[in-house]
Amino acid sequence: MTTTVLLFTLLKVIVIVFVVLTAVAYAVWFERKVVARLQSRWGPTRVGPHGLLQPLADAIKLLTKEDITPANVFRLVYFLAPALSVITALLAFAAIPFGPVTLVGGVDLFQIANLDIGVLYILSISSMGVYGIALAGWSSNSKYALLGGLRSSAQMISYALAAGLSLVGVLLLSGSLNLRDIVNAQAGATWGFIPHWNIFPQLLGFFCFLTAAIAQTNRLPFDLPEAESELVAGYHTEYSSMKFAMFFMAEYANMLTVSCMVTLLFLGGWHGPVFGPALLQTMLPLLWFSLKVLALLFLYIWIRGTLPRFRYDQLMAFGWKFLFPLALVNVLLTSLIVAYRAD
Amino acid sequence: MFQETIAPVGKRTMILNMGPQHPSTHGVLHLILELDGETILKATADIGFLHTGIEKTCEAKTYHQAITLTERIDYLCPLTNNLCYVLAVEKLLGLEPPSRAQWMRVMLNELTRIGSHLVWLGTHANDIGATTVLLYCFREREEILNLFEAVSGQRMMTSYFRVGGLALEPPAGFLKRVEKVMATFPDHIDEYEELLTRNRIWMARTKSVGILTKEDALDFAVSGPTARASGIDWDLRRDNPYSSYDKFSFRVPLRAEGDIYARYIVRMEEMRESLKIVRQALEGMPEGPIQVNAPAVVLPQGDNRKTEMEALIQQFKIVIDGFCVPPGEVYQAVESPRGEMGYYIVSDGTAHPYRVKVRSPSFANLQALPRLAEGRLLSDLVACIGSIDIVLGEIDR
Amino acid sequence: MYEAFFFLFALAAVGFAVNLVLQNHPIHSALSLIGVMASLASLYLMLGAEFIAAVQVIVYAGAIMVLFVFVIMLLNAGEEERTNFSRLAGTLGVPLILVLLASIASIVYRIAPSDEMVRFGDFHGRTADIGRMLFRTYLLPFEIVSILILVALVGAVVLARKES
Amino acid sequence: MIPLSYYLVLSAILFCLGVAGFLLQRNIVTIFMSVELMLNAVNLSFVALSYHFRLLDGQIFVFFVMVVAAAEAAVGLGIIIAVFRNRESLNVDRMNLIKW
Amino acid sequence: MIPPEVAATPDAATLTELAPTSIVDAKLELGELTLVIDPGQILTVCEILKARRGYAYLSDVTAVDWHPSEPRFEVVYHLFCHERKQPLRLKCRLGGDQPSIASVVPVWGAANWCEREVFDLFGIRFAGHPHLRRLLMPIDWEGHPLCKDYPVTGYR
Repeated sequence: MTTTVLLFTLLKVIVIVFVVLTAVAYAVWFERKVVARLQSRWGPTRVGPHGLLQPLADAIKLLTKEDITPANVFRLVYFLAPALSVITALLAFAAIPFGPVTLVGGVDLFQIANLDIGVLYILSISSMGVYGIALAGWSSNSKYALLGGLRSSAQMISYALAAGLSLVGVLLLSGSLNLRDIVNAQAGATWGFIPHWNIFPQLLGFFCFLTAAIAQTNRLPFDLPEAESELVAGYHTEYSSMKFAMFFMAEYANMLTVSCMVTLLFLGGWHGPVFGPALLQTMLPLLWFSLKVLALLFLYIWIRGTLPRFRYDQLMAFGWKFLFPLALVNVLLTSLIVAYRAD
Repeated sequence: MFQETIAPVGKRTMILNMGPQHPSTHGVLHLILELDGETILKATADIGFLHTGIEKTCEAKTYHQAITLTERIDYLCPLTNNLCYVLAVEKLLGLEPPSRAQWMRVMLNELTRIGSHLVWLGTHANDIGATTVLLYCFREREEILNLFEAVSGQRMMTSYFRVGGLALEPPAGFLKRVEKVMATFPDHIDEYEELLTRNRIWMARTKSVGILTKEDALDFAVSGPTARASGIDWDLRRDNPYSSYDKFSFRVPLRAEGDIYARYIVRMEEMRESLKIVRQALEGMPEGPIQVNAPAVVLPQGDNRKTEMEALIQQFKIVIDGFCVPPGEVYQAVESPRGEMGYYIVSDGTAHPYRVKVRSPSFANLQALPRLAEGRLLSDLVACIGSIDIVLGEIDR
Repeated sequence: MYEAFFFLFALAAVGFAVNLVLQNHPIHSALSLIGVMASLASLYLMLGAEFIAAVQVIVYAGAIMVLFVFVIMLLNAGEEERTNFSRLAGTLGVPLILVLLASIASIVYRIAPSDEMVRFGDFHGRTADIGRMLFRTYLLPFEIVSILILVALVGAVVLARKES
Repeated sequence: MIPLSYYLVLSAILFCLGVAGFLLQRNIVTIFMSVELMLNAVNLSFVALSYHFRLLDGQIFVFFVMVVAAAEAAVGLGIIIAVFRNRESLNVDRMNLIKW
Repeated sequence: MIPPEVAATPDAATLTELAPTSIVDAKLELGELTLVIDPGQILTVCEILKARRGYAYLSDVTAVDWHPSEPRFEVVYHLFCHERKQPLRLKCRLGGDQPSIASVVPVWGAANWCEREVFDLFGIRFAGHPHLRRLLMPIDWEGHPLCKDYPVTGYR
């Protein structure tokens, strides 16, 4: 590994982290805007045109707020938890390819690391995300936070299972754990207009994964760990200032990860019509990818604006008694089809 | 009988102080919960954080001044409180306001009911997680508040009803405005119902949750929609008509299940019935004076004060000394959006009420809350609080 | 580079493990164990066992340890008072463990070819191959383990249920 | 470049630390975690030797160990919860009812 | 003692039959029937009214302070019968010295908070109440604010 490659990679990591953090900030803006329009409000309008500078204002506000540490917290864990949340949320982006292989100076521009086990890597990193929440809830010496932490750990374990299982179908179809291979397997189209996206043969898997992923990212209708009307703010009740913002960032980063994952696994990643001059041809896949991610984010927000919240036991029952068997059925069906085709 | 002491039942339980600062206690309700995991073993309500001594204050005011206090008891249905108090005083005085005033009172009361139910629906849905409904409800409530502002100059603390009639003649074109706003309402209610009524999650959260049996409802003196959802067919507007409610035809929604969903359905239907009443009031609004002819009680209207000495003197006398009310006692109940709102007024013959007692529906309804929530999950408690539609100002007075 | 990473993760693993042994509060021990597992996952990666590394994080750190943390939170048991254990164990235990370590190390040195160097990328355990082996050579153990897990599941449910 | 034996020695050290934790700790949850530490140490040997022989069998063994560990954790923690309900303590010295 | 128009009502008739000495005074004003009950028999009267006359619904319990005249306190019960759509007011007159009366919580659960409120604001004790404690005022409050001799100016 040469020094230039190392430097280039480092630079790439920094750029991607910066892009992701900006995307997170604007995901918040996007959510506020979309929810506001769903609810016949305007959303942020005051800071900059269309409130576009709102994320900046929020960041300044959160940074300059007093950082309160309540009495009798479990200090080490209390400080560790938000960092853990944010780190695990950001680590997942290391394996996500944002576009086709575009080599500049021997470095792939649109992906930090092309892992052979990309899918497993992202699943494992996201399974670590529960620690941030569970430990935050437990360490803050608050009953609401404790209940939130307990809820989230049970919820995350339950839904991680369904999420993992629902991906098996896709993996069976593409025969690889490498995200790039999976996306490449979805290139092309039948009759020129039906793309070979996994969502069509894997509709069941898509539904299962999306639902489980929404649950894993603690979003409505599965936002029980932070259900504000019940637990005030759940696991981050006792957090303020930047530590609170870190949980917030982690939540939105996780939303982005999930949207990226769904795009890559089910929606054909960056595939889309490519035309025009060379520069446009390199940029178009990025555009398709971003548009798909944006559409999924919109779906997320749309669901949030529409549905009420589950109750805890209903959530568990839904995960174990409905989603999990459904994912199993999907695995069974897909493997049967794959076996039949192999014959 | 339920014990109210707070001793842990077992060792592995947790006491959770929910409120008085909590997003879903609808004000400053303090609930002391004993939890086993998330299951509520015992719930005890602690009230009084909003106790402002309105009943005591009334004793120092004249009968007219006390009107402004009544609407501060329940800030979601000020006109219902106005009406109840005014009716009680009129009964003591033996006055019967002219029919135009009565019909206006009915119409505004039903608008208040719709407005109050909208706030209930929005906050209740928000508690269960459907945030959008809240915004929709407040959007429509704004229209109703604008109507109140047009008629009385105030959005919430209206003080529009006076002993003997109304404070002012409604502005020109007011009825047209009401008609225009009301014309949009059936669609709006359909919109809420589309979001909630057949929603699987909503049904799962509300059906057979927080069941209040008919017997319990009677025992705790639960009234209003909460009682009607438990099968108690009882509506003061129909069964003990006041202010010419007997001239209107409307249905009283009734459900037997007694769960949160039943209460939800009853209130939704009540909104539609209220719309009907408003429409009838608009169609049949009688012409005529808005105040009874009782110079000793009613402030002189219009230009009289500028041209007639007697009117001016009357004005001064009523404003400064108030009017005397013959000794006696009266209990007047009206159907508020939350249930039986009653005013018990004792007069000793002076210009100040000797004793004013407010029988507030939420006060009684809240007593039933532990019965609804005990043995269920914390999330159900939140739904239960929303479903009995409490207003803490009215509970603590 | 490789050496640096090895020593980084090895030291982290040992440090976390020592912390696990010395901590009083179970939550600290649990966090240390998670640290050990994460370090080990990195070492697996360096040994070319990427599937095992991922499974280590998913199963061990992401599921089993979450269970531990969950139970610690659920019981909310703080630090236990230190009860006196036998003095014999206290005085003899540590030397005996050192003896154990020394004997294992000597065996390792005797049997392991000391000249073999680990080179990153020399050996690469591909997930597909592992899967093929699991379902061909090791099909019977796989099925037995599946049944074991089913039994454990039922057992855990029975154990954790409250007597009504 | 690292000699393979380093991995094996590291595994030995971790195993011994696991044993030490098992013996020194009084908290049943921590003791349980020490057992897991020992299992992990053995897993490291398996993976290292799998590298040595260029065979995947070692990794498959690790896989089985993990599965068994998961089963063990589920049952073990269930027992711990049951014990804690009865005894209100996690100290192993308190669980001496059938000690003679 | 009992006006004839009151004595003709079935409520009063039932009471005079089953608890002959219970009604000490009565009136029918503004269409509202008021029975003044002997404080010692209030529980019996309430049980009779609930069982025999269908007054299953207790709207309200409150009190009026007639300080300085004696008997100083009036405890007022508002009952309601859903079947006949008929309200009824009961009253008990209590002396100003250590006022106390039997609790009607055994008859209607709704009386629980109402009686606590009366105790809180008037200082009337309810014997047999399951949990007689201040309801609206803070627990360490001194005095009973709705009494007419409670100071209305100045600071505590």
